Amino acid sequence: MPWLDLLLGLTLVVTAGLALAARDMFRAVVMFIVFGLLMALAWVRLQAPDIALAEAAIGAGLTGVLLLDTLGYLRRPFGSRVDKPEKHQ
Amino acid sequence: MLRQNRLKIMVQTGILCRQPAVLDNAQADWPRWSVMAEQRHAVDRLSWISAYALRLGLLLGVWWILSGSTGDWWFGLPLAVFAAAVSLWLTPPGRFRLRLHRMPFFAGFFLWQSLLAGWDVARRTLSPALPLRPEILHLPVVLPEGAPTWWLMLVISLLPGTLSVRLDEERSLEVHCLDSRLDVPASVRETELQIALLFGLRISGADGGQHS
Amino acid sequence: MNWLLEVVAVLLLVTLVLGLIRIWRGPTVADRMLAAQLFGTTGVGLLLVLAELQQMPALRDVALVLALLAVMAVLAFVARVWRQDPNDNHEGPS
Amino acid sequence: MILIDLLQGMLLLAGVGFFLVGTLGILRFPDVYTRVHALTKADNLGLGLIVFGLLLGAESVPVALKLLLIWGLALVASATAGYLVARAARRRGVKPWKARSGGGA
Amino acid sequence: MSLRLVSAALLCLAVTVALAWAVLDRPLPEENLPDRVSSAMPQSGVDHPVTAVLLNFRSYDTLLEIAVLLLAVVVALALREAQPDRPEQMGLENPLLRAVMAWLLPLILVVAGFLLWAGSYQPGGAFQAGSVLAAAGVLLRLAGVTTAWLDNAALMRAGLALGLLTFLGVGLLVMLPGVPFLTYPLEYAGTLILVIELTLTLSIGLTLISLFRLTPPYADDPDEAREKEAETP
Amino acid sequence: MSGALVFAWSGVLLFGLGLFGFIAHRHLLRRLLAFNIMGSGSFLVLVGLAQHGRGVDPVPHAMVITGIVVAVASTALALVVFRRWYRASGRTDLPEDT
Repeated sequence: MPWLDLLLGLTLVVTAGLALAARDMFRAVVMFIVFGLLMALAWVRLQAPDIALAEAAIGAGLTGVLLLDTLGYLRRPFGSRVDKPEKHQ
Repeated sequence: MLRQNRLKIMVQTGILCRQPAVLDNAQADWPRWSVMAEQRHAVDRLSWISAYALRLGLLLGVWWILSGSTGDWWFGLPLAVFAAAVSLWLTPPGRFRLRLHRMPFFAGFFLWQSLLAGWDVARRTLSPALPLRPEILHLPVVLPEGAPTWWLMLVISLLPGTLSVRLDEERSLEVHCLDSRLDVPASVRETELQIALLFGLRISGADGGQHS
Repeated sequence: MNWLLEVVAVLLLVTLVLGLIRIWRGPTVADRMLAAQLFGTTGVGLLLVLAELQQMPALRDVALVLALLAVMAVLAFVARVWRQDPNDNHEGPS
Repeated sequence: MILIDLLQGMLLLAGVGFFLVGTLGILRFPDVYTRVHALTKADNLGLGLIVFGLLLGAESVPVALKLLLIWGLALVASATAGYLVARAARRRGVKPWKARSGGGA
Repeated sequence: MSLRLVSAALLCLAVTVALAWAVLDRPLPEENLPDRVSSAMPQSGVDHPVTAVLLNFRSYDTLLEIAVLLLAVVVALALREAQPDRPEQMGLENPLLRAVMAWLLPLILVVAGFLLWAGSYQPGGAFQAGSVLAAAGVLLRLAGVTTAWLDNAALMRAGLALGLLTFLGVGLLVMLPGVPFLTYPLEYAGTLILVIELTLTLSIGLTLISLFRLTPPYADDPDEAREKEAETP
Repeated sequence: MSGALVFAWSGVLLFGLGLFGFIAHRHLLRRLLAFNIMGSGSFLVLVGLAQHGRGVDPVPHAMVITGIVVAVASTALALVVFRRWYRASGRTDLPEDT
């Protein structure tokens, strides 16, 4: 039993770390989407299927779409006022 | 059961039929195929009702599956009625009907082919030389526009070594294949025939003799 | 039978971890997105195995929801991020 | 009974094997298009084998049908996703990878 | 490594260690909540403990959370960038995608309904069903289906407020016989909870959809809009 | 070490990581990610600890479900505000940070 939990917990932390450490914003967002999916699995292992359901719909679905959508918005420069978004770390 | 010399797919689409339109897709390395599409004159009320009934039935089936056959139709029935209405709003009844009794044959074909597909990818991945020779082919689609074409494009992506990339205005399908040494056109053609059968499109040979 | 299901679950998780490499390495944004899609499919498989292992039929509903919404992220990516855009030179390795 | 268990175990392990192969494919294949191949074929077969493995132990008909429904949905999802990505890549002019002369065979 | 980063790292380390110490210490509370919940289950009107907690035992919390959601939408509405739906901005116009969506969306609706209905005896409920419903709306929008019906402001606002109002209304209604706020009579509890959950699902779904919709795909820079107008014949 | 405790510990680590990211990053979108990770960490601690103490406990489950929904709503709201800010100023961070 604990093998699965240990591996899952470790992967969770690593994924979160990668999402925060990624230099490329897109990489960070995809890592975060994956993090949401792993959270759903963690809830499953914690015997909480209710939360897993909510997390599967929201963490792996909606949040990712919202973030990707915002990335698309940032990618599209408008006018000359805009600083390149990627330069600000 | 299916022979290479079966060269025509005749589309028969329902109640109100007009004169058949013959589309030809001739290419040098491609046997002459043609589709006889008998266009339905208009989508009539009967087809709306039958499409609604079909979708409602399928959604009720899904409800039965989901609720574990416990029943409780007082919630599921209104829900399915509503969802089927939404489905009609999204896509009005098309010209083609799935023939449900053909489904087992198609499923058999599909399962066997996807087994081959997985095996093919596994072989290529695990071989140290990575034997890939990708190429993009342009293949004319014989199936009529609408549901059969969508089925073809989705199914092709799951078959050995092929991936549909896009369909252009001349109804030529761009297929990305993993290995140009395979006879991709033949397998796509076979898939088209299977889908034609699934939709109950009548297939006829070059001689005009009809099989079904 | 349970030990087998457990082995299967651990192996599926290992597959997920391997998939992280592709997300990290890229090189194009589409590759990262594909790997995320892979996570969805593997996650569905893992949930189904766990449903059997933990005797929780409700997990099949979780897998169902995951499978239903699996297209969403890729669709958002294709529709909103990776459109044809001459200003966007995010093609190469990053 | 033992025979069914054996079959179930073999199906499950084969499924996991295809998942592993799919991930390896995603790692080893050279460009976006070929990686979509790995995604749509090996992984779907892997999920399919796992579904059929679990099907053998399913307690009732609705449960079995639900498993099949999930597989079907996953198939549609990855075929659609693969098509969308391949199409977007093509429209943006991503060139397919070509085997170097003599290589690949 | 700036001083800022080092001090941030030290601070976070301190917080993490403090949290870790709390995890190591983990005093058990006096009250045994799982036991209390399971002993009160017969009075809840539903068979699934999580739903019972959400909509009966701790319904105050849920009520306030719905109010928070409504507040978020109201703020987002006030801040939105005025931008009409233009087809080329909404999503991907692709016939294959449309065909897939035509089958997928009714299925999603049925699954959302199932989750709502299942909430009374197994995992599921208004929050899950609402988010699946919202996902359906988002998919619709990404697939380029027009969602102009969401622009009907009066209908939209009614839908957004419906959940909270029903919740409050039911809570007040049960006060008539003289019981406290949100204490459902046992014989009606199941029905009342289902009614509340139904409206909550709609409202949560609409809330999340409109939060997505209020973020237009592109900045509506006036110059760019003019350029776009010029491009398209 | 039981499974629940493993996740409680992961939650602690996630909380620390998220907090650090929240302080260290200047890009507002990254801060949002960090904040969400922090939230997930605290949810894990909540459920993991409760479960390690007395087994499956529906009360924290219910709290976390509403928490997740409120978190996504607040993320969406933050994104609306963020876009507004980006449009008004053309930058993705706050001026007082730099």
